[in-house]
This record gives sequence, C-alpha cells and structure tokens, in this order.
Amino acid sequence: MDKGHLTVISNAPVADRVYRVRLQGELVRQMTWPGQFLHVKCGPGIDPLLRRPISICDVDTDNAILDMIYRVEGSGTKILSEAVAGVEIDVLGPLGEGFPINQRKAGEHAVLVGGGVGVPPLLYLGKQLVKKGVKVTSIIGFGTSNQVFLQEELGQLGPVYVTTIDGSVGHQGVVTDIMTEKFGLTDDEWDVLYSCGPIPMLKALKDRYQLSNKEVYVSLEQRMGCGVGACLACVCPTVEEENSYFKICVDGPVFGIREVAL
Amino acid sequence: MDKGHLTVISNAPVADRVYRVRLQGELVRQMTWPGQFLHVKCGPGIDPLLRRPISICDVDTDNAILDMIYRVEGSGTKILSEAVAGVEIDVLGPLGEGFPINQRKAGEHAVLVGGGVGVPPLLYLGKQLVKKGVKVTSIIGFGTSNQVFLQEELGQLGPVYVTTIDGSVGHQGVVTDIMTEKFGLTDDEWDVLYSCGPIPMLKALKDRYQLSNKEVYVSLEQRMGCGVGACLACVCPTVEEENSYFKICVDGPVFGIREVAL
Amino acid sequence: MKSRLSVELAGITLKNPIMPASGCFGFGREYSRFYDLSVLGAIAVKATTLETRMGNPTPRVAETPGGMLNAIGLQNPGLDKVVAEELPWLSQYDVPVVVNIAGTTTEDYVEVAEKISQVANVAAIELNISCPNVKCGGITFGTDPVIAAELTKEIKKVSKVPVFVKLSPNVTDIVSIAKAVEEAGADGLSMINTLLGMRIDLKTRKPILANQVGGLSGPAVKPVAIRMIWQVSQQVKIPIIGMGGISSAEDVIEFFLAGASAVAVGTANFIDPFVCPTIINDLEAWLDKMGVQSITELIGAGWK
Amino acid sequence: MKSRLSVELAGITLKNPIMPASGCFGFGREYSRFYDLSVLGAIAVKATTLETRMGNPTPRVAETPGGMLNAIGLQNPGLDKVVAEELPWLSQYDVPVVVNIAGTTTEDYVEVAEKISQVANVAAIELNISCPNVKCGGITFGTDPVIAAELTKEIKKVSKVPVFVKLSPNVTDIVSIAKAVEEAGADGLSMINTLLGMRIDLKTRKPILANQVGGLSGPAVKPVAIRMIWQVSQQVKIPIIGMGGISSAEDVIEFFLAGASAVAVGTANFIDPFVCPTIINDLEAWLDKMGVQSITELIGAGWK
Ligand SMILES: Cc1cc2nc3c(=O)[nH]c(=O)nc-3n(C[C@H](O)[C@H](O)[C@H](O)COP(=O)(O)OP(=O)(O)OC[C@H]3O[C@@H](n4cnc5c(N)ncnc54)[C@H](O)[C@@H]3O)c2cc1C
Ligand SMILES: Cc1cc2nc3c(=O)[nH]c(=O)nc-3n(C[C@H](O)[C@H](O)[C@H](O)COP(=O)(O)OP(=O)(O)OC[C@H]3O[C@@H](n4cnc5c(N)ncnc54)[C@H](O)[C@@H]3O)c2cc1C
Ligand SMILES: Cc1cc2nc3c(=O)[nH]c(=O)nc-3n(C[C@H](O)[C@H](O)[C@H](O)COP(=O)(O)O)c2cc1C
Ligand SMILES: Cc1cc2nc3c(=O)[nH]c(=O)nc-3n(C[C@H](O)[C@H](O)[C@H](O)COP(=O)(O)O)c2cc1C
Ligand code: FES
Ligand code: FES
Repeated sequence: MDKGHLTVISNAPVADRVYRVRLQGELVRQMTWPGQFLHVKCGPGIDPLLRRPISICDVDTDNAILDMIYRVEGSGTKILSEAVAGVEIDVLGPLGEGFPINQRKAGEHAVLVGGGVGVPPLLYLGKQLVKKGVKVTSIIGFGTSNQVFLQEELGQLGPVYVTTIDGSVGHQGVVTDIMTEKFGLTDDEWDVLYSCGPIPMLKALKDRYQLSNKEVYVSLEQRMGCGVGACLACVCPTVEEENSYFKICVDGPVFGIREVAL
Repeated sequence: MDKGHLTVISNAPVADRVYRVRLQGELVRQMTWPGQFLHVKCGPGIDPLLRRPISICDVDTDNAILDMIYRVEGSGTKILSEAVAGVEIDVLGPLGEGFPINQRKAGEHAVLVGGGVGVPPLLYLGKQLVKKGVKVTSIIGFGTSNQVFLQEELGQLGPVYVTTIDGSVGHQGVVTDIMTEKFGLTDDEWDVLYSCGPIPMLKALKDRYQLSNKEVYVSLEQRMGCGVGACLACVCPTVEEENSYFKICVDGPVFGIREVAL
Repeated sequence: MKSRLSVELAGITLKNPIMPASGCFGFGREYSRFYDLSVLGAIAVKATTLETRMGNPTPRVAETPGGMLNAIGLQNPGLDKVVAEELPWLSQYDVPVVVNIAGTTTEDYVEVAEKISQVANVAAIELNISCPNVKCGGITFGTDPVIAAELTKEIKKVSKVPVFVKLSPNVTDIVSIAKAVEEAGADGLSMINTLLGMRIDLKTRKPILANQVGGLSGPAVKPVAIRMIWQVSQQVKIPIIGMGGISSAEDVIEFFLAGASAVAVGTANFIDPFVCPTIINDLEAWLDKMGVQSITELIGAGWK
Repeated sequence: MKSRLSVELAGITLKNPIMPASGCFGFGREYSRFYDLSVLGAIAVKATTLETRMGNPTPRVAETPGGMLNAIGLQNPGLDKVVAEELPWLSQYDVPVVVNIAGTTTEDYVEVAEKISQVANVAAIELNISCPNVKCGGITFGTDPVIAAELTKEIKKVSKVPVFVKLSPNVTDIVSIAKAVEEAGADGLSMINTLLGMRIDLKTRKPILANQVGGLSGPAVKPVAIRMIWQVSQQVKIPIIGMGGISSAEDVIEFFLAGASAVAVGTANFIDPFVCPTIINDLEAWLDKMGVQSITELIGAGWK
C-alpha cells in the first residue's frame, strides 16, 4: 500500500454513464488481490477535495496495467471521466482486504454475484479463480440494457447470467432469481459465493444465507475519509461482539456474510 | 463586452515566470481598443474561484487571435500556465476604458512607458499609434535580464530603451532615468505619454507631471471581484471631487495622470 | 396557469425564487448589459444608508479556498440619490426590488426605511443588522437578540413594505436571534450574511484586506448556510430567503430542502454574469427530474 | 545549534511546529505505515473519553466545496484501553503526544485528565470543549465563557501536564471565551475546532450525514481560523496551536503570521498521507525565502 501516480492509457464509456479507465504505473504491481480498492484523487486541487474509493477491476501485473470501471455519480467521477490519455492520476492503494481465495481448490464451483458498479471487482476475482482451476459462474444484475457491462469478459471465465429490472436483456428480475434449480444453481451446486453490489442485493443474500453454512462473502461500500483506518468514517457494526465495529476501508471492504450487520 | 470561450493556440514562457498565451475565438473581434483587459477564469470549478484580470497585449482581429502575457504569481496564473493548445478558456471582456488614442495625429510623438507585466498592453497600443502615423518610443523596465520581454516587437515600432534594476541589460536604473536630454526624451520632445506598471513607477510619473500640462496616461491595477462595476472592489479615489471614486474596472484601468490619486 | 417556479414571500409574489444578493449586483445597471433584468424573481440592491458612504480603503477583496473575502464597507450613494436615481431607473423592469438598508444608529435605519419603503417599486426591505451599533459601543446589531429585536420593531413601525431581517452567521445561537426578530414583527429572514474571515499576504506579512478582516462568501460557506437555515426554518413561521455559496440549480434545491422559500445569488455573479438566468432555466428541468409540480413543495422537505 | 523549526509550547519543546490534528490521525498506527512518526513535532490523538464510545451512525462524512463535514461522534476505545494499548504503542516514537479529551460532565473530563496526564509520553492535554454539557441541558461547554472557564479550572487542578483548551468557532465572541479560559489557567489554546455545517442529498431529500449536522473542516474554513487566531492572539499571552484548512507550508506561515505558535494538520492527511512530513520539509525553504532565522520570528508578525 502506497501513494503513487498512474498514467491514463485510455478512459472511455462502456455503458450508460459508466466508464472504464486503464492506468499504468509501478504501483500496479502491488495489486495482486481481487476485491481491494484504490483511493483516487479525481482531480488536482481542492475541487473535489476528498479521494474516491474505486475497486480494482482487472490487473496485468507484468505490464503494470490496471483497469477500473466507474459510474459518473457526482463531481469526482465526472472529473475523472474527463481525464485523457497521458494524464497522471494520484492514487492511494491497494487498500483493504479483498476476496479470500487462498483456500480455494481446483474443481470447486464459485458463484460471483454482482449488481451495477459492484460488478467490476468480480472480473479480476474470476480470472484468479479460473487460474486455480475453480469453476466460475457469474450472475450480474443491472437496471436496464444500456447499463450492462463486462458480460463478454466474464463469459470467457464461465457461464454468465444477466438480469435486468425491466427485462430489456437477460432475465427480468434480480440476481437471486437465478440461484435456482432451473439454472442448476441451487445451493448444493456451488462451494462459495462472492458478491458485490447495492445494499438491497446484499441484504437478500444475507437473509438467504445468514443461517446456512454456505461460504458467502460480500463487499461493502461506505463514505470514506482517509481510506486507511484513521478517521473512523467508514465503520460497520460487527455481529459477534456488542459495541464493536469493522472499518470497511481496512477490515473490508470484503466480509464474510455472517460477520457484518447490514 | 461579453462572456465567451477562447481556444488556446499556444502558451509558452517568454521570460522568467512570464508566459505568452495565444487564444482564438469570435469574441476577439471586439477587442479593438488597446488598454482594455479580459477577466479570465483560469481554471474550471471553484479553485481558483475568482476571475483574473489580464491586459490585452496584441490582437489580430482578422483571424480573431489574441495574445496576453502574464506572470505566474499565484494559483490562477499557475493553472493558466498549464493550459495546453486546444483547451478552452472562459473569458469576460473586453472590459474597461483603454488608452485614449482617437485624438492622436500623424507626426506626433508618443512615449510608451512600461514596467514588468505592465509592458504587455503597450504593444497593441504602439501598433495602433504607428498605424496612425504617430512616432513611438518605448521605455520598458524590468528587474533583471531574464525578465525582459517584448523588446524586439516594440523595437519594430520605434526606438526601445530597456532599463533593469541590476543593470544586467540596458540602462541600470528606472524608466524615468531615460526621459532626459541624453536620450532626446526631454518633455518637449514628445506629445503624449502612456504608461502601465508598478505603483512606484506610476507615482514617479505623477510627481513629475502632476503640475505640468503634458498629456500623460496611467493604467492602474487593483484586486477585482466582478470586473464589470457592480461589486465596488476596485475603487480608486478621484482627484477633482471630494468623496468620489473611480471604478478601475469600468472607468479605467487607464486614467489621465491628474484624474487619480495614487 | 401559475408557473411552477413562482413563490410567495410575505405576500409578495415572485415569478421565480432567484434574486441577486445585495452588494453583488450594484443597483442592476451593470448586469442589465448582459440580460433583461425582468427575468429575475427579484433584485436585492446594495446596502443603502442615510448619507453617502465611502466604504473602506482598498484592497477590498481577497480570494480564499472556494470563497472570497470582501470589505467593501457599505459604499453607497446614500438614501436621496438611491431614491432619486437608482430606484427610478430600476422601475423600467418588471421586477420587485428588495432594498437592503444599513446604518449605525436606530434613527438612521428608521429614516431610511420610512422614506425608501414608500418608493413604488420597492417590494420589501432587507434589514442588514450586521453593522456595528455606535450607541452600543459598536457591537453589531445582529449579534444580540434584544438589540436586533428592538431595531426590527422600530423598522416595522415605519415601513410600508414587508421587512426581511438579514441575519449574521457570526453568532453562537442563530435560532434565538431569528425567534427574537420574528417575535418583533419581522415578515421574513434573509440568511446568511458573510462569515468573518481573514487572509494574510506572505510577501508583505500583513492582511491582504486594508480593513484586515472581511466577509467570507462563496461556495465555501454553503454548508454553514444550509445548517443555519435548517435549524431556523424549523423554529420560525416566517419565510426565509436563503443565500451563501449558491451557484447552480442544485444548490437552490438544497437550500429549499433545508427550509428556504427563495434564494439570493451573490458571489457567483462575479464568476458568471449569466448565473441567475442560467439557474432559472435549469430549475424547471430539476423539478421534472424530481417529479415536483411546484418548487414550493420542496420548502423544508428535508425535515418535514 | 537549535533547529530553525523548533518551537516552545507552554514549556514543551517541539522539534518542529507540525502535528496531525486530533481525530484525523487516529492514534498514529495507520500513518506509521507511511513514514516514521518521529519526524513530527507532536501528535494530537483522537478524543479520549472515560468510557468506550461508539460514535454516530453512518454516513459520518460528506464533502462540501473545498471542505468536508464529519460527524464521527467521538468514537474511541475509552480511557483504559487508550492508556493500556495506544499510548504505550506510541511511546516507541520520539514524539510528544497531545491527548485530546472529551466528556459530557465535568467529572468525566476530570477523571480522564487526571489519569491520562500521568502517562509518560503524554506531553499535554487538549481539552475539547466542543461537547454538549448534559448537566447544562446539552449546551456545549465551549460556547459559554463561564462554563468553559470552570471546566478549565477543574482540569488544571488535576492535570500533571500543560492544558490546551480547544476552542469552538461557533460562537459570537471567541475572544471572550479565550480570555476566560486563560484567566482560568489554560496553558494554551487550540483553534479552531470545526464549524457546524450540513449537506442535503438531492436524491433522498434528506441530510447526507446520519447525524444531520456535522463539523466543517478543510481549506474552506481557513480564513475563519486565521481571523479568529488573529483576534485572539492579540488578546491573550498563552500560545496558540492553529488549525483549520492547513495543507501546505504557505498555510503554516499564514497561521504563524496571524499569531499561532504551532499548527495542527487535519483533513489534509486524508488527501495526502505524507502531507505532514512534506510540510516540514518545505518549511525550511520558506524560511530562507523570507530571510527568517527561526520560525518563531513569524509568530504574530502580521500584527506585531
Ligand atoms: C470500497 C469501495 C469500492 C467502490 N468501487 C466502485 C467501483 O468500482 N465503481 C464505481 O463506480 N463505484 C465504486 N464505489 C462507489 C464510489 O466510491 C462512489 O460512486 C464515488 O465515490 C462517488 O463519487 P462522486 O464524486 O461521483 O459523487 P459525489 O456525490 O460528488 O461524492 C461526494 C462524496 O460522497 C462519497 N460517496 C458518494 N457515493 C458513495 C458511495 N456509493 N460509496 C462511497 N462513497 C461515496 C464520495 O466518495 C465523496 O466523498 C466504491 C465505493 C467503495 C466504498
Ligand atoms: C486591469 C488589470 C490588468 C492586468 N494585466 C496583467 C497582465 O497583462 N499581465 C500580468 O501578468 N498581470 C496583469 N495584471 C495583474 C494580474 O491580474 C494578477 O497578477 C493576477 O490576478 C494574480 O493572480 P494569481 O492567481 O496569479 O495570484 P493570486 O495571489 O492567487 O491571486 C489571488 C487574488 O488576488 C488577485 N490579485 C493578485 N495580484 C493582483 C494584482 N496585481 N492585480 C489585481 N488583482 C490581483 C487575483 O486576481 C485573485 O483574485 C493585471 C491586473 C489588472 C487589474
Ligand atoms: C462584494 C460583496 C458585497 C456585499 N455587500 C452586501 C451588502 O451591502 N449588504 C448585505 O446585506 N450583504 C452584502 N453582501 C453579502 C451577500 O449579500 C450575501 O449575503 C453573501 O455574499 C452570501 O452569498 P454568496 O455566497 O452567494 O455571495 C455582500 C457580499 C459580497 C461578496
Ligand atoms: C474526521 C475528523 C474527526 C475529528 N475528530 C476530532 C476530535 O475527536 N477531537 C477534536 O478536538 N477535534 C476533532 N476534529 C477537528 C480537527 O482536529 C480540526 O480541529 C479540524 O478538522 C480543523 O482542521 P483541518 O481543517 O486541518 O481538518 C476532527 C476532524 C475531522 C475531519
Ligand atoms: S475511511 Fe477513514 S477509517 Fe475508513
Ligand atoms: S471589480 Fe467589481 S466594481 Fe470593479
């Protein structure tokens, strides 16, 4: 974990208001753990003032190339989307605890569940799982057709199911609809589930697996200050102890689904 | 006078911490009066917040091309100095009352006196005077040799005398040293004097000509808010009436030397 | 059919809730060269005092991160000239005028209020209480609930038009002052005036402003304005003209959600002379986006 | 030969005047991964209360133009854990620790001050009086000169180390509060704490912070901090630790010229974790540029 400058190689839209930025720099070689994030200074000066947390989407460590996919929400991501090739971006990272994959064994089946801009970190995760010989199935949910991204790339790792709220592409409904007999995705069909996305999606998964013994991980979001554990902005109540918190920026963003209260 | 965007054609150093920016855009066609200035938004957003007043240095109305020369002092000019070709700059102008030249007649002799970044507006002024058949002599003062600029271009309009505080080029001393017998610049040698530069220089001229009947003009600086006469930030006491002010942004920046109290 | 942007302020109907803030728009002449002032909901003009005021020496402004300091010092031509020249000139436009009045004694204020409130195109008085009260050792009228309330009472006695009291943010408890002036008869509130601030020049090692301290305005103060309007609007019944760092339609909506019934735009005019008409245009689109029929539905929606 | 950057604060010698601000640096552990904390002049740690505090619900931070709002709410492990775990860990570094203490009753404060001031590496107490006083209906200790002075007196009775009272800027007359706590025995002042502010989310139409209001910090507040330090430093004899928007060596010098004898850097750590060592490095060059032998020559040079 360090602070450094990465150079923009490309930065272009991949879906409605969603951009994919490709960056290069020495710092990238540290980015080996899927699920970690970078704290990004979207522009110089005080406007915007704070860094923005954005997940690592894909990494080519040999060439020190990093991809991130972000949706333009407000001032910071707007300014980031205007960065042209050659511009240097000030980033802090890699930060946090990513998706646990060391225990994974060849032949296991992992389900990756993503919603909206929660999908990006699943790509790097899926690639590493496949390297380990793990079978990967992806379920990715979006609002509507023009918001869909990463379908092809995830498709190269294994089956991909797309859901949209309006049914404009894939299955109409939510990601959990897919985890059924019909798609051969009943709980006994897979060994581990990794998810990242909006709170309602994660809540649905928690309700479903809270009392099960399935291995399920969720990646959480929270507004951050420092990104390194010092300011206590990003806390999330723990489940075991009373009166105790995780810091999402350092203890997370990835947690076991039974560890955290959503 | 209007608000518009001009496109950067070039932006490069011409002296120590001094840059010359060339801009193009329709608004430039209105910039026919030397001594007027633009109120420049040096960067987007709130950092810096306020516009910066910068003098029109030279204009090619046919091609809608404008030159300004500015010294990097603080945040705004620093950011402006980083604008590369193709960038659009938001400007308000042309603003203010420039150097009076309508009364000038062919054969007259005008002396242009400039100090530091007060020199730029004299170029466009000199060019228009020469067009009118007025003989132009320039006296430009700087701190030291690496700060000198516009010497050649003013030289194409008539004799140029350079002074530096440390004598590293030209005459060691201040601009007023030149206005003597030795250089054929005693007061009876010229009909009108136009000046722009630091307050001490303008004060020296005021002391010298306050009680004379010579036609002398000074261009003043003051911290500005609106640049259009609304906020009353840029006032300067008038000489005639008690309790009355000029607004430098609209009544000036150019004044007759006997009109204003320095 | 009534415009979705139209609002009611103490009986005055504004075609839209956007007005330039006092001191940032002179008496309108300068900006009338950029656009037709009749598009504005109202115009708050520069503080007017009984006698001609020269204001402070220069420099009068300094920049700060995301904001600016000003120490203009109430320079204005004085009551008579304003009544004789400025207000008549403004009457050519179909726009209500809010006259910001200032003084150093209650008597000054009263005389200005009485005379100026009789001018036809004056729709309201904005009582600027962020001025030192010479009778009370220079403590500003706006920092003491009792003094502020007494002044308000006196002005209400003589004013022919609604009185909006402009509150200073440089106080421990703005709610108590707001309640005191409401109690005293204020028809509405304007908030916030500038925060006291300062910048020092590293070269000269002295304050940049000749007056040393100045009033902070611009985007930097926006969260303080929002907070104060949020607190006050829940405690008073009179309408609030919100201001402090507004430069976009989004900002306007944030102020409405906090509890403002109209807004004033100050510093932003210096950065973009067209900011007021631009905001007015953008507001409609925002109401659609938010599925709101009338902007009045948003007043205080953040806490209602 | 003594370093040009070294300063004296109420008898404590700091190798340089730069310390991270309370609440922005935890107890140092996180930033120790970026650089050796011994380079710092001092470290102001997170507010410590008698018992463990959970703080406020999330979201706890929001961005504002040139600043940020926080409503962390004094989350901390409590006196015992801080004494048992945090302070001993910090003792490995050659850096004086300024412990920021908070509470809701005088008794709480007193107990924390007495115990913590006996820890070896605690060089000073920073008395955070921007907390609601439950005994006085929740009015914050810091907004009333009498309450602030009484608390200061009690803390001085029990503290084995110098006491710096951290002033709230949300007051009408900061000078009167500064004088009151000086009178009560304060060894120094820390100013300023955060300005109360708020942001509202246009999508949800509700405040962004779960706590609704929060403390404004960052560059936006700098001119307010400079103004208050300027006013207070001319009226008190005790040294001032200046803070509020500092992010560069230039900022530090501006605070010194205003009257600060040392500075704390808060929000800027979040943008650049190396900001403190960077500022320390840049200061030397600035002293040369200004032809100053020791940075202490600049204290209050703006008004002296
Ligand atoms: C660990 C982590 C990983 C993330 N990864 C991605 C990603 O890969 N792609 C992507 O598009 N988005 C991601 N997000 C969300 C992303 O951080 C926000 O969308 C972004 O910060 C919004 O900034 P803005 O300037 O566009 O919006 P603004 O509204 O201008 O932001 C204002 C402030 O609120 C904060 N903020 C606003 N929304 C969020 C949010 N949802 N989460 C955290 N902070 C927020 C900003 O960081 C900033 O401090 C991630 C968030 C976290 C915590
Ligand atoms: C009518 C007029 C014409 C000018 N023409 C030129 C020119 O052709 N070339 C050139 O180099 N400079 C010129 N100046 C000076 C120029 O405006 C300042 O150097 C510039 O504003 C400094 O901005 P900054 O961001 O670099 O400094 P900062 O210190 O960051 O500026 C902070 C604030 O102070 C104001 N300010 C600082 N110095 C001055 C100053 N000397 N005059 C007015 N405002 C100031 C800035 O506008 C800004 O609002 C002119 C000034 C005026 C009034
Ligand atoms: C240059 C300037 C002059 C001002 N003059 C006055 C004034 O005469 N009377 C007054 O009540 N407020 C005055 N103000 C305060 C503004 O009306 C407004 O309350 C404040 O600037 C906050 O709004 P803003 O951030 O949009 O500028 C002035 C502000 C500025 C910047
Ligand atoms: C996230 C955060 C937490 C803070 N916590 C405390 C605290 O516990 N005690 C305290 O006295 N001040 C606290 N502060 C205020 C800072 O110490 C400092 O006074 C203020 O932020 C101004 O400095 P800055 O602009 O450099 O951040 C906190 C500030 C921030 C941003
Ligand atoms: S963002 Fe500061 S602790 Fe997590
Ligand atoms: S700058 Fe506003 S009146 Fe001149």
